Amino acid sequence: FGLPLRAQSGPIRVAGIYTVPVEQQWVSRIHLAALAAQEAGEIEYSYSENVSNTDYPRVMREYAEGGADLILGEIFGVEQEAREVAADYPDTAFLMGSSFLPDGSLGNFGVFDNYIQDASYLSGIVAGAMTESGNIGMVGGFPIPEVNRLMHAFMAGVREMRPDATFQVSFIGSWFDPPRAKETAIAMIDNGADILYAERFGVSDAAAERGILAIGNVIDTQADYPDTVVASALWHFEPTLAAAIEKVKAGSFTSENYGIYSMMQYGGATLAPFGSFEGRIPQAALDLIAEREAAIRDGSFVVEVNDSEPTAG
Amino acid sequence: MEDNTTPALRVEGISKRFGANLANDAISFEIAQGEVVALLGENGAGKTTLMNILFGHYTAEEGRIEVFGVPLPPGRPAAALAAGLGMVHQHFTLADNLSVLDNLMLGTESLWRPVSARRQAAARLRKLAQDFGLSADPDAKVGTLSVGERQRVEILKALYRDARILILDEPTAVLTPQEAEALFATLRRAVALGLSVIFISHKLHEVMAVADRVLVLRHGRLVGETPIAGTDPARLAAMMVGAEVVPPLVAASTEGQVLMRLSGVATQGQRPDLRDVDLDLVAGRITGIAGVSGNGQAALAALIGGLARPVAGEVSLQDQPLTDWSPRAAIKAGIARIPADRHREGTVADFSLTENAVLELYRSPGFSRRGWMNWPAARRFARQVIARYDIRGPGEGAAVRLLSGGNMQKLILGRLLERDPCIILADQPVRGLDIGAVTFVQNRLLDARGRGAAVLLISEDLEEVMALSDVIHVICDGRLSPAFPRGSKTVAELGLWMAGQGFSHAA
Amino acid sequence: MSDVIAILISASFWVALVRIASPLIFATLGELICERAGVLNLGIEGIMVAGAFAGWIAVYAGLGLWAGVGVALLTGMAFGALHGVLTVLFGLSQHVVGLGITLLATASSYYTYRLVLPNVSSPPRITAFPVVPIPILSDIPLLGPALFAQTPLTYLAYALAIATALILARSPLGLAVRAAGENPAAVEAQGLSVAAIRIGAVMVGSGLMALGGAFLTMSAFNSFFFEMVNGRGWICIALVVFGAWKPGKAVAGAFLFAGFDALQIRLQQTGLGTMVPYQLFLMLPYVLSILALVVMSRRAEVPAALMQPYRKGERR
Amino acid sequence: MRLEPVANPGIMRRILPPMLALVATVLLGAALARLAGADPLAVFGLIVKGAAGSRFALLETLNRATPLIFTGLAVAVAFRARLWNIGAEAQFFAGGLLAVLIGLNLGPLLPSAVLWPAMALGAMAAGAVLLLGPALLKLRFGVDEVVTTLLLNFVMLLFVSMLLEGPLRDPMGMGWPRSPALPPEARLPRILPGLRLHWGFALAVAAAILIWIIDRKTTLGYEMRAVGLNETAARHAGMPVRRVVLLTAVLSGGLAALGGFSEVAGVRGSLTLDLSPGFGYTGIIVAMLALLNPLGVIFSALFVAAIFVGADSMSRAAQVPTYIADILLAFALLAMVLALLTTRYRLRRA
Ligand SMILES: Nc1ncnc2c1ncn2[C@@H]1O[C@H](COP(=O)(O)OP(=O)(O)OP(=O)(O)O)[C@@H](O)[C@H]1O
Ligand SMILES: Nc1ncnc2c1ncn2[C@@H]1O[C@H](COP(=O)(O)OP(=O)(O)OP(=O)(O)O)[C@@H](O)[C@H]1O
Ligand SMILES: [Mg+2]
Ligand SMILES: [Mg+2]
Repeated sequence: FGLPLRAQSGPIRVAGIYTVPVEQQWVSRIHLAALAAQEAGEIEYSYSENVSNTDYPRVMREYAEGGADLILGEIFGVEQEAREVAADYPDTAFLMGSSFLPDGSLGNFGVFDNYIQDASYLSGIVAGAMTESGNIGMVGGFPIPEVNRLMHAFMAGVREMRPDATFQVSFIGSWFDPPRAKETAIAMIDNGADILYAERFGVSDAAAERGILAIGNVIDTQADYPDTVVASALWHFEPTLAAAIEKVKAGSFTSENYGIYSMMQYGGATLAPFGSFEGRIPQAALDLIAEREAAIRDGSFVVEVNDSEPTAG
Repeated sequence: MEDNTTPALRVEGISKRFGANLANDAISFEIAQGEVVALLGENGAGKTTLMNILFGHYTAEEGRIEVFGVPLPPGRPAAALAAGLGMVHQHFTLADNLSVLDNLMLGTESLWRPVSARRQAAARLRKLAQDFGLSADPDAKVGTLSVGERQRVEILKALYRDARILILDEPTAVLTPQEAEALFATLRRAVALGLSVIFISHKLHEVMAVADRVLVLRHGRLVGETPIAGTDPARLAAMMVGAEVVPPLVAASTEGQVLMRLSGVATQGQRPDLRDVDLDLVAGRITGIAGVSGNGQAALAALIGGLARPVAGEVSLQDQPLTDWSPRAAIKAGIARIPADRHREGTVADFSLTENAVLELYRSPGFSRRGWMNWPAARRFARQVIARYDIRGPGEGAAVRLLSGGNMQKLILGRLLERDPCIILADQPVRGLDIGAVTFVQNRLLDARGRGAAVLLISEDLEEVMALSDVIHVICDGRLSPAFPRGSKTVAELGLWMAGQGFSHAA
Repeated sequence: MSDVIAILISASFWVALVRIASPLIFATLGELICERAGVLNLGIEGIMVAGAFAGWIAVYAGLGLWAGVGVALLTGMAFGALHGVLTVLFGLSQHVVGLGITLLATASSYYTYRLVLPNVSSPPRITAFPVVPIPILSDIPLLGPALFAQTPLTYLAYALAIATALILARSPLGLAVRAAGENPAAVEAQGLSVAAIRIGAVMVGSGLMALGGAFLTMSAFNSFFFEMVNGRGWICIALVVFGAWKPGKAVAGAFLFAGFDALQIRLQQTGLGTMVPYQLFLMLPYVLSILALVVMSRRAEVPAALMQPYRKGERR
Repeated sequence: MRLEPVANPGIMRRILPPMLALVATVLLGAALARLAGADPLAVFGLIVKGAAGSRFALLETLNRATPLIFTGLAVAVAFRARLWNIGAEAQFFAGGLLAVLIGLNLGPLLPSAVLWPAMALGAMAAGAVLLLGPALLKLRFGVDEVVTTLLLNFVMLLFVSMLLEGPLRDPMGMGWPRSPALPPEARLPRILPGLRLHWGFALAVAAAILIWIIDRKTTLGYEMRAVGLNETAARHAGMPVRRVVLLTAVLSGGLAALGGFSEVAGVRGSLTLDLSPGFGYTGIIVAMLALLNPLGVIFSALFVAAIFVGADSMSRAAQVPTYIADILLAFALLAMVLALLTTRYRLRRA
């Protein structure tokens, strides 16, 4: 049941609270969507970045006390406390990145997640078609579900084209250590990888330096690496945010899982345009992608969600 | 511009204040070229402060200094060095981990030279060593040298920089008589070469032996000045203290039972170790240990203080063989120590007088119970020690680092005597102390003997040992001579023993 | 085991080793110079961040690469000057000042970054130093490409390592620095200014730390990210001790550490890597450093006056 | 120039320099805010408001100070005995880890009154063990503890990470590296319902008082200070130096670990890798700011927390990049240690 939030017109006040700087791939999608909404006059947006989880609940309270209508963020490390804060401020809508499902008793607290495994799967098909050695390197920050499930979907896509593909997997134990990510990627290239799954900054640089290919994740970096990044699984936060804004304005914000807006059906995930690689991807792969994308959109094909830590092999 | 009538050094109206303490009060004097001047004064009279001002470590509030007629800019050791001042500090200013040559060359070359001219420097060092009779291995690490050798390096440092005025702040405090004699020989050569010397010492016979003239400081003021000819140690002592100094009077005392007995004891870990040592500490007796430093005194003190255990032989306390031996056990057994190095081993500089007063006693019932300190009792105790032992300083709550060496020693003495120990281990008890303090400490040791304590007096000053001890052992290379009763041996005879002769199976 | 051998005989492993070691060499030398003068510089982590940022932003703003290196150096020296004044002149706790400077340097880099680049989704990239193989030398098998097919900054690191070792061991300046770390009273008694020597050493050392940071943004990578220094500064403090305060040994330590790092990155791909949690690999360099310390500690000679403030005119 | 100790600093000398340090911090804040295009005049008010302007702000400040009191005490105890413990961060995590392990395994079996002490003691034991290692290496082999404790921070973090991604991972946690949530009986209750301040704060204050009493009133405290200031003299005086160093390690490591317990059981409810945003390192600053005085630690922790919380909140209100909070905190710390020096020393010619 939703609490009776007041309907309102004009821009609503939105606050973003991020535990990492807004450059981080994942958060940047939220941040950019919010900036765009502000540009469009829909919201007034302010944000705090690099907030440690120790301080997270305090910052939530501060924004809530300060009269924010909608608070965006990510509560992966502070699930319970965040919910307690939300309970204390029933007039504020909270939309939080979370691995958990919404709590029915907290009407002002919705969750989302980047369910872009569909796009990752499609990008895997591209990788499977482009690899020659069948040896693919994947460099991740930490093996968390948000990373794992995309890696698994990607691997499934690769195997569609190359059932014999082998994968190298490394976690560098940091979200922000591009030199280390690059070093790890180089080691994978030396170990035979000819296409890299670029979960972290730094991986595409290694690929570019060694003249091999990379598949992007969450954001589109092809403009920066025109000869390297073939395809990317993009996350679009805009549908999620639009839905939330609309509901807040209408006073009908409820506790629900906004994660679905990240799925392909809702336009929350896409395969990035091939751009500079247009025409260099085998037709068989393009055909399979078209077929599977249609099937995903009409619900007849579901990419498996596997949150366990991927291993090499 | 300079001729032989220009004084080498002219000091005019130097005053220096530390907080409320006027350490130097309008001091003026002159020193001629080729003159040796001794600076005397009680502990804390302001001698070191004055020298530190000369050398630019401190800046005086008032006054001016001229070296060979040229005003010396204040507060800059570099300027003092350039003007020809060389200083041998009371506490050596050597870097232990660097070689002798490194210590010597430090600061003598332009810092922007790419490579040090070490070969030339080594040659120069050899020449100096010849000229002044000071040998030193340029590549030896200073930390491995004996105190006497370090002293030589300090002097070489000054000579290396062509010092024309040599300041020696208590250079002999840590030297053996032999080493001190060698130092004086060097000084004579230096003076013959035209150098002037300022010499600080508490040992009046040394002053008589080397100085031409004496300046006396008391409470920061220059209170007297006299040529050496026509004075004597007693007069100098009186000038320093401001009253007649009576040397300790050794009354007869009655000896009691053997309190501690070492038979055939050997140790391991110190160098040199004790070998086959027999020693009796008897109630009411002062047992003196004479010997050149570094011959096993440290091992003996460590053994008796509980820091080392015997590896052979037997130690018994009042006829009970030792079982568990540690500093704690030694303290419990009624052994009290005056350690050789009061700064390192005897006190905690940043602790208050109160905290230092109970350093060895804090576990005894009066000062703590079941782990709880009784600070009021400790404070009372500290005040009592301060009063009885005439410790001059800012009070029981102040840090011990603010005390002069003599007062620090009185605190150590007071805290151990107040607990009525049965055995007193006095290791170099008067090192660095002024004549008044020396007399005071020696008198207290005699008092303790009179009360029936056994005193073990370790000293490199043979005169002191002979004056105070009822029996004397000579220590040499870790072995102990038989006990010689008071007066049974002459200085010369003891000297032979100290050189190693007479020991039964000499190595 | 055969996996390990296969890695050890691959040229790319050795190339990576030197690349990973380069920033560590800069910063380790920097810390070593500070400590030889008697000052523990815990500002290292932050100064590396500041160097990484300043060099990179300067190049991004249009300066040349080497000018960027100069900017990084000056930035490091500025923080070094602050550290020196507070710890040497005023004798404040080296722990507090160091940690404070780490916080200050890091936060002000981030703050400036955000002011300059308020709305970017990924940090702009610069053209970093390219690999410049040294003719002939780089043709030596295995070691050639590792040592001599690197970017110019790595060569600078070699040069600085040699220079530091020579200056410390042979020159009057090096002697003064060493003496300041052994016994400042000895330095003052020889007419030198302890404060000037120590502050100078901290400034130069901090400058080198900043170069270590700049290596990350201008050579190992080509843009600046928050937290990208990622504890490397703390490692360098350990490396100085590991190297027993000797430049040669410390650099060897940096290579060793980088070797473990390059090895663990590669081991993660082997059969071993799938069985063992990756954290164990990441722990490897730290644990081995501690073990190495235990083995060699007895011989290490700590500068005797390390962490001891020296105030002129104070009674000792 | 030289610094001369002031024997009896007057009231002005005691108060003025710290005030100036605060004023300088605010001025810097204003200047930085100006750079970011915000209103510099509002800065002071916003900092005060954010740190203590409401009951909520005040409690948040107390809340953030709590772990800092623990780590600050840990460092103060160790540094007093010249045991350079830079590893409070690791000990903090070790405490959090043990508290969670005990809370999860015994939580369903024991009443809170038994469970809390069990968790706290377990945590302290873990922290103690973690510092005993370096202390023993120092005593036995002379290994520099600055480095060993520093390196152990990394090892511990990786170890916790390994557990959180392995055996300790919450089966209900959707795969996140996080321990299962503590059962309610293992949680420290709030001091007042509805507020984030929990009994950990009271525990921290009690710990500070206890340490102060140990330091000033017991033989152990006396021995610890003596060993720290002059180990040789302490040995000569018959103090059990080895035991004192090891006890110091136990106490120090235990205190930092108690902070981990308090944070896990009082605030977070489960163990994650981001349990501490550097509390262990900040503890060093807190301790030194307090001149290693255990009671002073309470105030310096509050000071550090207030500056951070206030400046952080100001950054939001004034729309200035968040990082200003750390700049102001760092600056305030440096200015404050300098100010504290000038309360005790005056500058004079050498
Ligand atoms: N740096 C200082 N700060 C404060 N007080 C000092 C300082 N140096 C010396 N004093 C004080 O000045 C007085 C003179 O000390 P000084 O060291 O000059 O005595 P001294 O004559 O050399 O004594 P001693 O014979 O024990 O060496 C003493 O009271 C001492 O405590
Ligand atoms: N209860 C006590 N009784 C006696 N002396 C004490 C007591 N407590 C502490 N002391 C010591 O007496 C001196 C004066 O105590 P005071 O309380 O002023 O110490 P402080 O300067 O605040 O301590 P610190 O420098 O250790 O923080 C100090 O050296 C202190 O260690
Ligand atoms: Mg003197
Ligand atoms: Mg005090």
